[in-house]
Amino acid sequence: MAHATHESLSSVVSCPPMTSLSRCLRFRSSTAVNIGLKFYLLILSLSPSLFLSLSFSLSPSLSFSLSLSPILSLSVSPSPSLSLSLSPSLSFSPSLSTSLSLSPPLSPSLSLVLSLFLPLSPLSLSPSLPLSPLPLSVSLSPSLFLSLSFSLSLFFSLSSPITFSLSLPLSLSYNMADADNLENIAEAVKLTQKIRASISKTYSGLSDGFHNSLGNEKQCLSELQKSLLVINNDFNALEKFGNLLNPIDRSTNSFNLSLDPVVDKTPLYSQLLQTHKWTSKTLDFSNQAFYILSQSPLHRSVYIGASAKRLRRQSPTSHTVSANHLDMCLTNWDRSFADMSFSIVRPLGNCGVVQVTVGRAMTVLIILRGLIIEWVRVKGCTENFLTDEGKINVWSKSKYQVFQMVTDHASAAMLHFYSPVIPDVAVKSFLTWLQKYSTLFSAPCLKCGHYLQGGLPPTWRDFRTGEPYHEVCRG
Amino acid sequence: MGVVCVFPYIIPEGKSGLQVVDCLQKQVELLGAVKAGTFCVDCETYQSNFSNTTTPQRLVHILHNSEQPATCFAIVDTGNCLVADSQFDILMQRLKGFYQQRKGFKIESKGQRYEYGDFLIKIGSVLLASSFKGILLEVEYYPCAYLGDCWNLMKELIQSVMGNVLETPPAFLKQKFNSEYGPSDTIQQYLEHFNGFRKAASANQAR
Amino acid sequence: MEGSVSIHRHTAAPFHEYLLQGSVVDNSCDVLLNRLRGLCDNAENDYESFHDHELVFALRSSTAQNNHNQQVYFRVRHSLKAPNAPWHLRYVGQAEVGDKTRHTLVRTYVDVSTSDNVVTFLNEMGFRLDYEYVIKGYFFHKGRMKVTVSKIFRMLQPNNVENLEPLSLSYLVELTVVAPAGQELIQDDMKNFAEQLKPLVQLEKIDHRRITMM
Amino acid sequence: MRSKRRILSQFFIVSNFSMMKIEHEYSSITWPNVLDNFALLSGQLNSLSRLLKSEKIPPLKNYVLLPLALSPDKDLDLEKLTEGRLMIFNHEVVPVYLRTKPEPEVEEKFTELTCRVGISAHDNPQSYMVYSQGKAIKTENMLVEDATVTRKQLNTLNKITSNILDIINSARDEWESEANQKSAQPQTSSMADTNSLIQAITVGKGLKQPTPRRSENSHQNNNNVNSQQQSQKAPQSATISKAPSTIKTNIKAGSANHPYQRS
Repeated sequence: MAHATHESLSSVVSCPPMTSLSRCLRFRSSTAVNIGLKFYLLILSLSPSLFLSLSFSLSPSLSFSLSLSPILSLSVSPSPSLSLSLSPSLSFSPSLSTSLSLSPPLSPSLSLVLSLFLPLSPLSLSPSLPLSPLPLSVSLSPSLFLSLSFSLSLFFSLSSPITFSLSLPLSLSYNMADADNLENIAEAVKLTQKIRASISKTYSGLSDGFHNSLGNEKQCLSELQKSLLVINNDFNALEKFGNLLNPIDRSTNSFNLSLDPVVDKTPLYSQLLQTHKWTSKTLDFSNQAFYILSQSPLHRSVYIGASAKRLRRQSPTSHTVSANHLDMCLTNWDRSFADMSFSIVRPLGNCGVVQVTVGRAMTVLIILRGLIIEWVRVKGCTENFLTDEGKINVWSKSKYQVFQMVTDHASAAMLHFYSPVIPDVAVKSFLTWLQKYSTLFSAPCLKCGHYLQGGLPPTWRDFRTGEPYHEVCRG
Repeated sequence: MGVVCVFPYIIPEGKSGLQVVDCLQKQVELLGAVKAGTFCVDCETYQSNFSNTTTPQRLVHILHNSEQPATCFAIVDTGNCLVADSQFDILMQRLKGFYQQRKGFKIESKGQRYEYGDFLIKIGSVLLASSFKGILLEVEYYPCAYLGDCWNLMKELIQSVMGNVLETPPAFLKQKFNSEYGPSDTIQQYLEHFNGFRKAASANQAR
Repeated sequence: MEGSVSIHRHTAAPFHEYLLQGSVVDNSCDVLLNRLRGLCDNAENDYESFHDHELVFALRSSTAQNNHNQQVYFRVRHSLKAPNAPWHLRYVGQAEVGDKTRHTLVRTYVDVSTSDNVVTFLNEMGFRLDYEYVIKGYFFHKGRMKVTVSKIFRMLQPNNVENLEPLSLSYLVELTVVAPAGQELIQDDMKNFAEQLKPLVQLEKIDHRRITMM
Repeated sequence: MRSKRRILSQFFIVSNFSMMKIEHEYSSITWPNVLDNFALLSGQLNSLSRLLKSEKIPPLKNYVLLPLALSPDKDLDLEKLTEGRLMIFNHEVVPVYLRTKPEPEVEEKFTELTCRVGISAHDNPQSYMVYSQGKAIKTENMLVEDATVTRKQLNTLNKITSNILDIINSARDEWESEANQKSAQPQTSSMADTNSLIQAITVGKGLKQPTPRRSENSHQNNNNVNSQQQSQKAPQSATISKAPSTIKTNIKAGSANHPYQRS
């Protein structure tokens, strides 16, 4: 007997979940949507006497079994736990404890069967089993629905050919677990969307602002708090679901990627190739550039081998001077250069744009990075450095030849006076040199003694002496 | 707007105005200056015709300068110079009952403009009621705003072209040496010279 | 004297100002401002305000040959908010009411911006200050139409623009368009616009001659 | 007739079909499907009602029935037709079966009662009780009940009417107050103010300092202005053709005593 049962069991177990039989007997639970569980349960029990009994569990609350015997019997049990079918009588078992006992004496085979099934689903054994004299149980496990169904044919009770059959093949249970996981994921996605919705609602509420909120600040705050609480709740729920989720096997991901049939839609490989090409090209170019630059003698920084260490220490300080220090320097210069006036604007943070008015002759725009002069532009006093929108315009040239010339000279002087080690002295000497331009229009050239040369006044000032020369007259 | 010096060029004996203008233009071109259009400064004079006990007889000169085409300069004979939109002309027409244009007093200086570096040189022939009266030269140096600073510079240029015409700066300019130069200063220089030409003309007529 | 023909280089035809006037009491001013803000351009911005000092100068002649007492009014206006803005010298002609087909007053209008010495200049020309006031308010524009809602203040002390007293409990509302002569169609636009303000402000063409005689 | 039958049968088929579908296949049925069926149904209903409305089918409305022959004999056909309820079609059953009006006595009583109910609506139910003594108590009670029902209805009707009246009244009040406001609207602008403001800016009425009439002391005034003019000229002649900035200071200097005298 036991052998026979075993045989029937194994036949069921080996049966894939999607046999034609199971497919045609699939039912969709009407309550599945509500409880979030979709399961198909096919319990197929075959007695050795070739009586077929089917038991369908539609939902945890309702299950019925059908046994195909000489007399067809149908049993519906509304209990959450178990169902039994006794042919030909209809039986109800409302609950575990009060399960109907219309049982024949336990056959030895039963215990054997049970012991056989126990290791299969140790968790899913219902506690009702010992109570119920009938060897049948349906149990719910936390994530899967495992059903043990023992169908009893009363016909054979006299001769005690009791057959118990357990259906729920292992493969099916695995699928159910997977489906469960999918359920969870779907739920989690839903919850994520919910969180998104509530967060965006909160933000939109905030972005609407609290117009005319003089009176109802408290209300606004409470609303905000409420929406934050909603977010929090949603998040907690999501977290719960996250814990429930089984980890996805990551090792298979890349494998899947390679199997992606839509190659055109994911031009990953070609992109990777392109990126790689470009990266190597960039590397080549930068190496080249570094090589060329390292050979070039034009350094704005002190690069004398030994002072490399000093450079590292010095250069950061000279271009990252604090705004306060720069302001202090400005007031200092303002005091020391009588006929020059300074004003500073910082359109882009730390970089200061200093406008220097040299006497009545000209205006100079100096861009300072810390205390390093980056850019010099000279214009007339009547010209302005502002664009139409009122922003400072560094790039526009002066309309007048004189100042274009002086700009060139000033740029040269900026490089001449450059010294990263003692930046404030460098700037100061540059300003001292610039100061000499206050006599731009009134001083004659020291060499030729004339004021004009080609329609231009002496635009050159000697770096050391500051004496005026024409462009062509300077030695 | 730079600084401007306006001065008359005395026509040597035996030469016509046209000849002198041609000569000057050649000289300026020789210096390397390039032609840059023409210019015109005109002046009309209105006289008050109401004998109000509170106000003495007044002259109001209305001047236009092609350098400032949308501007109209009005100068009362007390020396007060009003800078206004060109629509001020229409306002003057509204005062027909009080101020009337003096006939035959319209005077203007027109001619060629030259640019030389940052300099602007204008050679204008003065026409009083469409008859030639003399030559007015105008030299402007753009980059500078104070005459005092660049007077020597300008003098050097003027002398290099026209010879020793300006040893000392005109009296009007001298008092402006250390103040910022404005368009109305140019106009006042012109008015001064125009008044000189008018006086000379009336003196000639009287003679 | 062959040059007797005076050729003005700037002989643009004088502009005409089309004008509708009305007033609104102080209490309803905000309502009006809101409505104007909705009706006019740049509704998204706050309306612009102005605070001006207007001096009206008169040139009168009492000459014997001119028996009729001739006089010309020039109005000098300058902003108290922006001292660097140019001063304005305005001539405003006598407003013509015209017939029924005309929806607005029409008067010649010349507005010249000048340097700030215009007061001395006018005095030297023989003009005398007739009266002065401070005008403070808001202006809107819709296309070419300009709407001003302004309060007139009497100056308690001559030449002191701080010590003021409101002239009445109402704001003066003016709808004006300055256009070259002959553009009569703009009057229809103005009339339509005035209709939109109707219950709040009655913008009408008000005969200046009639009310000054009152 | 035939079309009607056809339509009817179609209607029943469709409705049955969709009902069945809804009942049995609610889990798999799609919403568009349901809507399709519903559209079909409503179409059928439409055509059915159109058919019923048309004058072509009077038979559905009324039949004239005339007893052509009475017989005391048992009629087997009739028995079969009526499923055994009526066996003989004789003079006894005809008035009962073919009656369209109640019996005259019943009718009389009915009118009497309705009359009374009409009266009772205005009466006190107690007095009515007294008045209707001796009559069948049951009827009386029913009457009383009817009366109270009528009263109730009447009361509710009265209430509703008065409510509506109130609403209308308040609405009218609102309108009137609005109208009042509208009539008060001209107060947002006042013609007098307009005039005074325009006078002020055009001719300076109310803005000129309270000075004596011009004609009276024009001479004195002129003198005043003259001296003023002179005093003003004095500093100016010194500063003829100076930059505007100096002129500005001139104005300031003159502001100590107002230089722009009114003529």
